[in-house]
Amino acid sequence: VKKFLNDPDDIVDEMLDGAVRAHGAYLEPVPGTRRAFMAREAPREGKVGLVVGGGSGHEPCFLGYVGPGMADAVAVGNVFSSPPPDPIARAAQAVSGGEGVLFIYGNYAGDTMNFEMAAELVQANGIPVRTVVTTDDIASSRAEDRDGRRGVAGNVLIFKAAGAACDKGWSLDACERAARKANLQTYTMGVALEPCSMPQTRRYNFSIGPQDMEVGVGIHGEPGVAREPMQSADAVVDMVMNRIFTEMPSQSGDRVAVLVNSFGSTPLMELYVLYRRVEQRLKTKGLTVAARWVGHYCTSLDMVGASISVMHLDDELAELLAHPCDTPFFRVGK
Amino acid sequence: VKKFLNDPDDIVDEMLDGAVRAHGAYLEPVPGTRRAFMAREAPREGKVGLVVGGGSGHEPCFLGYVGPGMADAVAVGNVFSSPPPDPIARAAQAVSGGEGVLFIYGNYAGDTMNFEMAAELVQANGIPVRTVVTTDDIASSRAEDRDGRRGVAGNVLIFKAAGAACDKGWSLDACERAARKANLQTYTMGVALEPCSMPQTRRYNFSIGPQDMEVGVGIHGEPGVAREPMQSADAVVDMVMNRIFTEMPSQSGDRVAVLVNSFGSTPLMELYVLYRRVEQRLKTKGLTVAARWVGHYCTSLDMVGASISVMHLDDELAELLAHPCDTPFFRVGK
Amino acid sequence: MQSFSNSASGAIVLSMADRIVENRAYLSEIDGKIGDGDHGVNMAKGFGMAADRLKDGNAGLGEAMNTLGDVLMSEIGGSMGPLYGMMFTEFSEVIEGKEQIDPATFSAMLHKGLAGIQEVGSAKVGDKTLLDTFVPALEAFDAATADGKSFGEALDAFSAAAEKGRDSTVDMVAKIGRASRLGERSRGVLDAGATSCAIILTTLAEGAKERLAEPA
Amino acid sequence: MQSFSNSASGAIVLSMADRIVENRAYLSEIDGKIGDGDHGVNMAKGFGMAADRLKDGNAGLGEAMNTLGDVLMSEIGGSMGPLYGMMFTEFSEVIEGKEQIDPATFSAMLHKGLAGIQEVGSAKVGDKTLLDTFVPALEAFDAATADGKSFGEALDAFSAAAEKGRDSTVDMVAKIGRASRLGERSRGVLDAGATSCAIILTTLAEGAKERLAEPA
Ligand SMILES: Nc1ncnc2c1ncn2[C@@H]1O[C@H](COP(=O)(O)OP(=O)(O)O)[C@@H](O)[C@H]1O
Ligand SMILES: Nc1ncnc2c1ncn2[C@@H]1O[C@H](COP(=O)(O)OP(=O)(O)O)[C@@H](O)[C@H]1O
Ligand SMILES: [Mg+2]
Ligand SMILES: [Mg+2]
Ligand SMILES: [Mg+2]
Ligand SMILES: [Mg+2]
Repeated sequence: VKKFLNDPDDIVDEMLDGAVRAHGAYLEPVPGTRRAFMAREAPREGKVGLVVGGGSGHEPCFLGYVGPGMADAVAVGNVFSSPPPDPIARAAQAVSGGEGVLFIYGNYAGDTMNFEMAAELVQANGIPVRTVVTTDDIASSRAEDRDGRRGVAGNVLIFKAAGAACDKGWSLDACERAARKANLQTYTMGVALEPCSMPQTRRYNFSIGPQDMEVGVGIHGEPGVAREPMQSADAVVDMVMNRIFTEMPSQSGDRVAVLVNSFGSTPLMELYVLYRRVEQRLKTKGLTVAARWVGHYCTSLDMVGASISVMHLDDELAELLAHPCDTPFFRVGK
Repeated sequence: VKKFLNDPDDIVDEMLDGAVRAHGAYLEPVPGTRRAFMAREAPREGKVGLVVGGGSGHEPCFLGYVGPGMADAVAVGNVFSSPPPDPIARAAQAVSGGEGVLFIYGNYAGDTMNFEMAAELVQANGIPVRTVVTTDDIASSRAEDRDGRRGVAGNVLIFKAAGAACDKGWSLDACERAARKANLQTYTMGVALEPCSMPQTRRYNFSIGPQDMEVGVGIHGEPGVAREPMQSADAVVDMVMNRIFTEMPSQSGDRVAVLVNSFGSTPLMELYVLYRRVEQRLKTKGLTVAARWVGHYCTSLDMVGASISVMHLDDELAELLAHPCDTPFFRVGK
Repeated sequence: MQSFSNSASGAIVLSMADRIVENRAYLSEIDGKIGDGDHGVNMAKGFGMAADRLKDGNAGLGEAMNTLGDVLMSEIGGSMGPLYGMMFTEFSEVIEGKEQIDPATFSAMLHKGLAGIQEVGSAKVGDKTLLDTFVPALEAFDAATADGKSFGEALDAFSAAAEKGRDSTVDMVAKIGRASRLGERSRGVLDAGATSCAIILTTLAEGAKERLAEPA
Repeated sequence: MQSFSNSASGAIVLSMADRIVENRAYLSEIDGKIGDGDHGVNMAKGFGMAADRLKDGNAGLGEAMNTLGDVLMSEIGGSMGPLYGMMFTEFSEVIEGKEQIDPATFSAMLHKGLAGIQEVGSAKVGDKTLLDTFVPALEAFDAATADGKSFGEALDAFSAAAEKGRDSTVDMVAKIGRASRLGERSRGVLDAGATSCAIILTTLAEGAKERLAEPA
């Protein structure tokens, strides 16, 4: 698999160098580390600081969501690997505005260990830290084991809601509560048509047959929960939406936000075809799409595939999603 | 090649249906056709209307650039095929604000024929039309044959500049002049690592050897002007930038705008690696990057590859690029 | 001199559509080598739509060509919409109102179609386009009739020249259109438009030949 | 009872790094089957960086393990940074200050390391993780010494159990970490962490064995 690469061992550093040059209007390095970046406006006195992060390879996640109204800082790991505690802790310290810091990251063994260690370091310095671990991937385990599920593209909507809560000056308690609710009310499922290839190996991790797709994939190029014969776009959406409807306790008249996300190599053209059917299915259920995003939001390197996320809105979440924000890859309002 | 598809013959209609649902806040169908869309704010009395368009398969080009400060309407063709005259003409009529209409599209036989016919229809109704055909692809023919070159990703920067001129209420003459200058001062070159596959055939048009790349490719999945052995990211950027520097009569202290664009399947991670080197090379020349965009802006279905566009700015172009605009995939300022 | 009936020949356009639709994948494959791979898909879409509109009706050749020209021009876009759209519209204008089509009418139709194509595009013979099929075919037809050949023989010459013209594009370097950006790399493959044009013209000739009759 | 010198054994960590770097592609390949394919790359990065820092110095084993633990913990992230970082940090704490490492110290080191790993993660034997290598190896070592086996024999038992433990993961269904989401589909392949852990432990045992000597 061919890629635009120099020394593969430098990929993350070079990417970050390029990203900071490209998005310098939004973010700057956190002092003392090359693996954390903070919003130019952070810290803001009296505001809870929002720190997100995870491995790289998911661009524009997580770096692209730093800016007013969304994340205050991001810690970036190697490809598909959580950042170590140090950049996370430095990021938290850098964006603390006196009201504590909220960590949000996906539910993976590595992220949990590193963010927990970082939280201890930060709390030892007298800064209160709360953590919300995202678990929106409904394919990744049974509903009774919600806490064991992965955090995937729904992350972006959860960051948005939490970022708005922080931006409104809510207390650490209130911000944590809002983020936790946003997570619990977000349902994602992904389908891959082809696997991804890591920059260092430039080979596919595994292969999917020419007539097959992987259902219930995460955002790290791993196989999904099942391999199934390839189906039409509408049939794929129906399968995902049926699954989401089983999990989401909605009523006609309720509002939702939708994210149709490319894993990297699925083009916008196909995402629109998927979105069309998603909206049809939601409308048939009497649900209103109050906000929607279609594009490359949380990728898995060059994986071919897409995920659909639905956030079930109440008044509070609707208001949080509509709150203005301005980051390199996510903007709302003026 | 697997894709999220229903009946491949419906791909463009289904995509447009999804896109209009997704971006309904920005655009709506032009009455009387399913293949043209106009900004919700258009027409604006006393403002030149900007109509852009071309084949589909380049998403978010062209549809994603409709909105205040950029295009007033877009006409959309089949995959890699210019729209016919009718939707173009209807779009122009719908967004005419009494000051005439400016057409901007890439220099291809099909687009030229269809847009020219549309211009005749529109002018027959008493609406003055001016046309600027983009020719930013420096690989596509010799410098003496600038008019014979293709219009590629630089389109986006040219639309931006022209959209700003229209938004400022400039005359049709002035808007045309600004667009023409923007085109002449924009230099693009693309490199493909893998070809694209059409939705209807789901096969690659041609193949690029495992150790090779195609240099000087356009945005329609055609082979480039030369096949060369694969090189490092920095070497690829150097090759492109050297070629741009030969064409662009710049001096130390000059300002440029940069667009690093994915052809579809090249992820943001790699684009940042490319951008890093682009900026290094520009800085070494004493050039200042006044504005930059890195991402999926003008794609070629699922092609693996990227293009680099540099617009050489004078005060006027710098001001036009900095002018606010708000479209689904391009926003500036507040 | 032989001729064929306009009103009884609308089905020739349906045959053309069949042949184009059959060759959809092939035409796109050729276009993909040095172009953008859409030729077969777009042609099949346009000809298929026209055939759908004509299927249940009872259109003559002129009317059917007019419908086809309209559909191509208004629905297809790309290069082929205007070029073939104009060609068929011009064809239909010449034969409209004529009940019988004789060699002179046939030739006039071809000339008017060529003028239409050249008005929209501006290619010349040798540029590696559909003109490299069309122009030699037209010239062969005129030469045959000037030589006193029958309408049927002239149609055979027409078809043979179209196919030869199509094949001549293999060795050409494209001078216009998308493939022209490839320079020398465009040599060695058929031109997609020249290939579809040969399909159109030979189907037209075949249909005409089958319907030839001495004037009553 | 035999023992080996702490101060003269820093190079064992360099050997570990060599073995991990050699197996970079292999470890990533295994991880790619049911995980995310980064294991070899990250391990090689961490062990390679530690080796660079140690190369020209003259660190003993305790010091070298401390450096390795620090590098893993502060630079690597992922699951391995904290887990192996903690393991080596705990190893080094036990042997630091001890000039000779005898079987009792070696065993104490392993137990402290295990406690560290389990403090950070919360896996158990049978979850298809590196613990399925580590725990049987530790148990085999303790059993051998309890049986009155020599240090060298106990190290052999330790290595053999590590490899057997590693292989035992093939038939397991993952209960923790990334692969656990695959359920039954995670059966049939080696666990990546169990594989790297076997490399680390057998290299440690080999290095220790080479340096064994009767007390002077
Ligand atoms: N100006 C022209 N005159 C005649 N034929 C042309 C001209 N430009 C292009 N062509 C023909 O169009 C064909 C390509 O058609 P098609 O693939 O449908 O359109 P596009 O090039 O817009 O994708 C070429 O093979 C060539 O024969
Ligand atoms: N809680 C845990 N305790 C022990 N080992 C674990 C635990 N979680 C994961 N592992 C080990 O980590 C290995 C994966 O490491 P690596 O691929 O580097 O990290 P990641 O899973 O974050 O990508 C697994 O093969 C498993 O052996
Ligand atoms: Mg990982
Ligand atoms: Mg085309
Ligand atoms: Mg074509
Ligand atoms: Mg891994």
